[in-house]
Amino acid sequence: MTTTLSTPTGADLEPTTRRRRRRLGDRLLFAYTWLIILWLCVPIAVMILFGFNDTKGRYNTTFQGLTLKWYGRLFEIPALTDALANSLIIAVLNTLIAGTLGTLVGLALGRYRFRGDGTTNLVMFAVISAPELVMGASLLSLFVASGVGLGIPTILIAHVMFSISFVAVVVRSRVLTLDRYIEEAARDLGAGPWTAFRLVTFPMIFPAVLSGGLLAFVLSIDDFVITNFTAGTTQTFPLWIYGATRVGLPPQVNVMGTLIFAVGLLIAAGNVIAARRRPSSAR
Amino acid sequence: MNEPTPFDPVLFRGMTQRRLSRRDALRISGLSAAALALAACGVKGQGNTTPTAPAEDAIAKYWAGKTKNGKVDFANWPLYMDPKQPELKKFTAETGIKVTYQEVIEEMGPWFARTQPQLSAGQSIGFDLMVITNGIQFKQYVQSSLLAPLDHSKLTNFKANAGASYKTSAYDPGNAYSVPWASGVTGIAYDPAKVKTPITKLADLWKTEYKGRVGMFSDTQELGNFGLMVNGVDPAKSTATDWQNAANKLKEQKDAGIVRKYYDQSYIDALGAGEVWITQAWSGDVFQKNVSDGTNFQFVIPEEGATIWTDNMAIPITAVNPVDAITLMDFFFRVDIAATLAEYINYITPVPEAQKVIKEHAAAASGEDKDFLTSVAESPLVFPSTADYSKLRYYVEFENTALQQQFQSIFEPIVLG
Amino acid sequence: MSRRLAPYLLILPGGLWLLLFFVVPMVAMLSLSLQQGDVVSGYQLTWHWQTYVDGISNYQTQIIRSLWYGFITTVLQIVLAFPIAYWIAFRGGRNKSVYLFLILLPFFVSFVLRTISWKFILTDESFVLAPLKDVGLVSQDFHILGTPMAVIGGLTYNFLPFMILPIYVALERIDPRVVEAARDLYASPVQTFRKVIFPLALPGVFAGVLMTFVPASSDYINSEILGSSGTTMIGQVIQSQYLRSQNYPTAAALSFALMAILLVGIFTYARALGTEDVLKVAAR
Amino acid sequence: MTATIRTQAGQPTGPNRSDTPAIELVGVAKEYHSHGDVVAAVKGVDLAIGEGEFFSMLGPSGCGKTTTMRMIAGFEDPTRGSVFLHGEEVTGVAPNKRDVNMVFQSYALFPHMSVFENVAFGLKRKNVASPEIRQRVAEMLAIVDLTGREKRQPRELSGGQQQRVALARALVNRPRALLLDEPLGALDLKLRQHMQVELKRIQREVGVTFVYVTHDQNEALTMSDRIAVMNDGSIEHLGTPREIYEHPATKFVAGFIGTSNLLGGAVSALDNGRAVITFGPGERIVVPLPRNGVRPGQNLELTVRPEKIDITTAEPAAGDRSIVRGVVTEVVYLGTSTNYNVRTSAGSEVVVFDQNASNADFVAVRGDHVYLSWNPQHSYAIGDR
Repeated sequence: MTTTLSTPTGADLEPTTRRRRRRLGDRLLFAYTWLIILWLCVPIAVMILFGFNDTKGRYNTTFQGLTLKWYGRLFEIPALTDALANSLIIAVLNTLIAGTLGTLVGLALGRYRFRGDGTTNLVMFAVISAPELVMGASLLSLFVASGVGLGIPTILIAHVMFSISFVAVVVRSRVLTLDRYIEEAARDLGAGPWTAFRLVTFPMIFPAVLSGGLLAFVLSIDDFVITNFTAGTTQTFPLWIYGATRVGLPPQVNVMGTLIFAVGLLIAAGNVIAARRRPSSAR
Repeated sequence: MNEPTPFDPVLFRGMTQRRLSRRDALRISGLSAAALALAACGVKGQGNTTPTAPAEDAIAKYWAGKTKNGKVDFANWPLYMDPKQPELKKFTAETGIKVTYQEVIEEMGPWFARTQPQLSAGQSIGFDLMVITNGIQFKQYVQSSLLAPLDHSKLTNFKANAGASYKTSAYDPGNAYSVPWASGVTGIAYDPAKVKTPITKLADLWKTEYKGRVGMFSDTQELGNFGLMVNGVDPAKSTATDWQNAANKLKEQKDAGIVRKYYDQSYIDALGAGEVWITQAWSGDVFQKNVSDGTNFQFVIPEEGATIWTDNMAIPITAVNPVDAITLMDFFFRVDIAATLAEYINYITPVPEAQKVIKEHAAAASGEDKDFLTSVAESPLVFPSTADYSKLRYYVEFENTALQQQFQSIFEPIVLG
Repeated sequence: MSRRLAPYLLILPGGLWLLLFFVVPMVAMLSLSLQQGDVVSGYQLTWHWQTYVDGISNYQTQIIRSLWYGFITTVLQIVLAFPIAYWIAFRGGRNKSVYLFLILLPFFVSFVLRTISWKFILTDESFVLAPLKDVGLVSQDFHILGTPMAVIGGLTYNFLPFMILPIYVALERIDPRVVEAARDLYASPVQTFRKVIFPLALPGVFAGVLMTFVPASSDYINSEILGSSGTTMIGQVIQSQYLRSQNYPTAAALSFALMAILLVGIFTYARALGTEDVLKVAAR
Repeated sequence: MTATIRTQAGQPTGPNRSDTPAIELVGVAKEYHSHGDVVAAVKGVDLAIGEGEFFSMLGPSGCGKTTTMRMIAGFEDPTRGSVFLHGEEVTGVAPNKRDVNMVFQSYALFPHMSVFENVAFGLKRKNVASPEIRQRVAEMLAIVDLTGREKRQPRELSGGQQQRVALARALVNRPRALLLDEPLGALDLKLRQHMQVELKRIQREVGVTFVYVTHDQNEALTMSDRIAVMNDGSIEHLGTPREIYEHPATKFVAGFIGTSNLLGGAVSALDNGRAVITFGPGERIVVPLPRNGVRPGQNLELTVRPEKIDITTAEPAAGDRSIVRGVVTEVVYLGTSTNYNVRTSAGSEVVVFDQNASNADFVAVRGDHVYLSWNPQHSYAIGDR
């Protein structure tokens, strides 16, 4: 978005002016980028800050000084702890189930051409782009119609449903970039189909499986809309928070949010560092 | 039984975080008392009892073979018990029954919507005891047979200590499915720091000078009641025409931009954050908010009237531990327990005798605590007097679901507009 | 033999799951939307199409408002996202991944928590607004919370990374030599941008639109937390019809109508673009 | 039914002749279904490849050569026909159970394994004892000149080295036959030429049957004992490189192998087993009669290799030669030779390669009228297939 226009001045003058303007444009863009990043981080900073708030009342709304006590009293609210535990259980199970099923679908879509692959792709696409609200609502319709009670199993069903597509798409795009002859080479060298998959294909798609699984985990632990429809009286972390806002969030929520944030940060930072180190030996 | 250690309430409160704002609390309760002069009279039954009581053998059939399991899951509204749960600790100490207490109910509609599919499917909702308000959903629970019929032979404290009027409610004749937890008044709360002229009437909620600063309830029944009462109609005697007029009145208020938002339990937070200055409110919340946060909000029973409602303990039909649940139910009708509970929540207790105990606590306490407990014992919000009872109205009673749906469809578009 | 069966065997478990819990529920919802009755006495399928007519006419304001908010949000996001995606793609250098990481930072905090945090920041007497009011920069009556601005701001905030990333991916794929070629062929920087860079980034913009417009216009959290009675979106109506009033047929009808509107839009879109491309960009 | 060309099945002309061919295909056909249509990739191929032979399958992309090879390896099952390895039918047997190994065009090295692990992969699958594995891998890496690179990852190797790892990985299993699918396609010209020599050397050393798929005629001509030229799913010509170059069986083969000039016209007379086509004054083409014969008046097409044609400005002595007149349209100097494009009086475009001898000078320049002449023995009538 350098906004230099050709000026009618001498041709030999132009390069310097242009460079200077470009530098200015770049600098503006640079500042803009950081402004947006700052904006994106504001609510997180506030959340973290108020986890250290030495609030006296039940309501954590005004800053009254720094304290670490809420970190010590993290698990003091049993219902919140339970909700977080539920969220973690569901997210882990979802990662395993949706990770497996999604990987299989991704493999099939990436590797084979078959009758119905177009339809499968379309369904994947529909799941990803359908409004969450509608998916949650339709699942509730189904559960109501079939008299299935709501709880952790129904939440899990819903989470796996929308996670499969994401995992499948991630795995599929990796499989598409794979040289399919590599697996054939393994078969050619005496490996049975399963051995070839275990020793060759799976290690190669593993990064995609991992990031698909991570995506499934994140989607699950953060999901509110679909969970809200399928949870019944079961509480998950986002549901509990949403409910608790009506009477004021206890500082423990900020602390938990901060800790989850920190863990996510560490994992992602590790990823970035690993990704940075890799190319040095690759190229 | 009626001899708690004199330090009990002080001790319990000492563990909470309320101490610093005690003084404000005292001031508020005094002001509330002035605003609300209630006649000493029980909660009257409404007469039009619907014959929904279960047959005798249904009760026997339900309770047959049910035994104590040593635990109970209790679902309640926020701010409805001291967070330290002293009463529950006492219960566990005395009976060995462990209680898991969760403040998961925030509004009746959603709570019914969440539990109904599971209950209808015959599955446990994870709770053995829940506190539900009389009203549309209460009726739906009963009509759909989703509540366990109560075995009154297990409710000896209730029989002995509950106020007479609480045994003759219209919504649950003979307490077939529920016993009261607490009653409260839906009135107006406002912030005197922002609203300079004291609020006295429902009509004040329609004043354009408070444009964008008025909060109303998203619960169609609570909202509809105010619309009816501002028009001078008693909700319990209202007709479909009245409903339409009330809706028009409410629409007027909304279209003029007076209403900031239609709130659920979060209204109290919005009041605290200065989002709204005047709002529909539940009596005890305001008191608690003032105590907890040192705010100075006022609660008013408007001249045109306010509604009284009762929250009731009920056992969902699929409860896993119904015997433990009914034991806990009855426990709350012990006078000492009712007293400490009322001391904290400041809603109307169904156990009139509790007043005496609180007075005893007050006598035993000293300084601020003494003042505080005295004010509770004398608060018309906890122990209503007869005087202004004429101002309190009951909810609309629907004869059938069609009428109820009609009521909802009239007021719903206002909330969802 | 087994080679021909392999893809079907691979798809079977996941496909079955999606069939049972995505396709079937949609059918169940369609059916529910045509039923009449209530929770207590149950529902009967009566092919009562009137529910759609009533539902849409009662809540057309909210439907239109939602699409409108979704539209503004999307446009805002394109404008906000393009420069930043451009900067990272062309000037990010070695730090590209760091910038992307920073953009994704908010996602490590729960969506609900982030929105609540905004409510807290923007509340009428917050540490942001109170000083401004004290100084007299804004009137005592001024508020952000409860206005359409707050809701659209929340939507824009929450979905912005979904716009930045696809545009970035598209821009990053542009061969820098193509840009040089354009300059070589006498295009000014502005022309280069308009005639070369922007058109090449369009698939990314399309994918971004897809990933933000749908969730934004069907969202209910932002309006619920940051909005007021004047900003109610169709998502709130549906949610409330399902989870508050248990008016299942109306709720189902509105859900179905909403999805029909959105999906028809998307598929026309995807068709014009090729699903492959959209999915590929979406997958990155 | 699909047309099947008769080949010298079972009569390999390569070295190490033995009674049972190493690989034999009988009536092998492969069809795919696509959007309801049946697409034939291979239309009935009969083929016998002898033990120790260097056999190439040559043809443009899509001609079916790779599919044929994949059917030998077991990655595709023939729709019809049978595949035999050493006289044993293997149709439908999984690739891991066939005693042939393959070198893939993309090498298909396992990116997450070291060179050693790559090469040892097949031996481990056969449960060879690890000391033996180490020894055989070391030997094989010595043969392909990669000793000392065992610990490297494939991505750390150059293209040529990767290629040799792929070769080693296949050969270390001592397969009965090695299938190579355009193995040099990804290398640059210099390296490719080097590797051609290397491959030939390695094949001699290990004595394994090589089946080599390529679209590069030079590669096929220089390395192979025999070549099968494929087009459109069928073998058009099977023979030694020399046979194929000198006597292309079809117009396609003639066009595909080297540069061929296509000329033709109505036969005016038959003369002593030869056909004579006359054009203008002094112009005539004499060509040996095609196998299926021709009658005067019929049209006949023939080819002449560009290097067989003499180009002169003066009219050559008639003698027994074919003579055609034309105008030079393009002259390209190529160092060792000069190429002339000539438009004949009959309107065809003819290419002539003229060796640049010591007295190198351009015979003609653009626009010059020239005479083209050649020995009729060097031209071949083409049967219309």
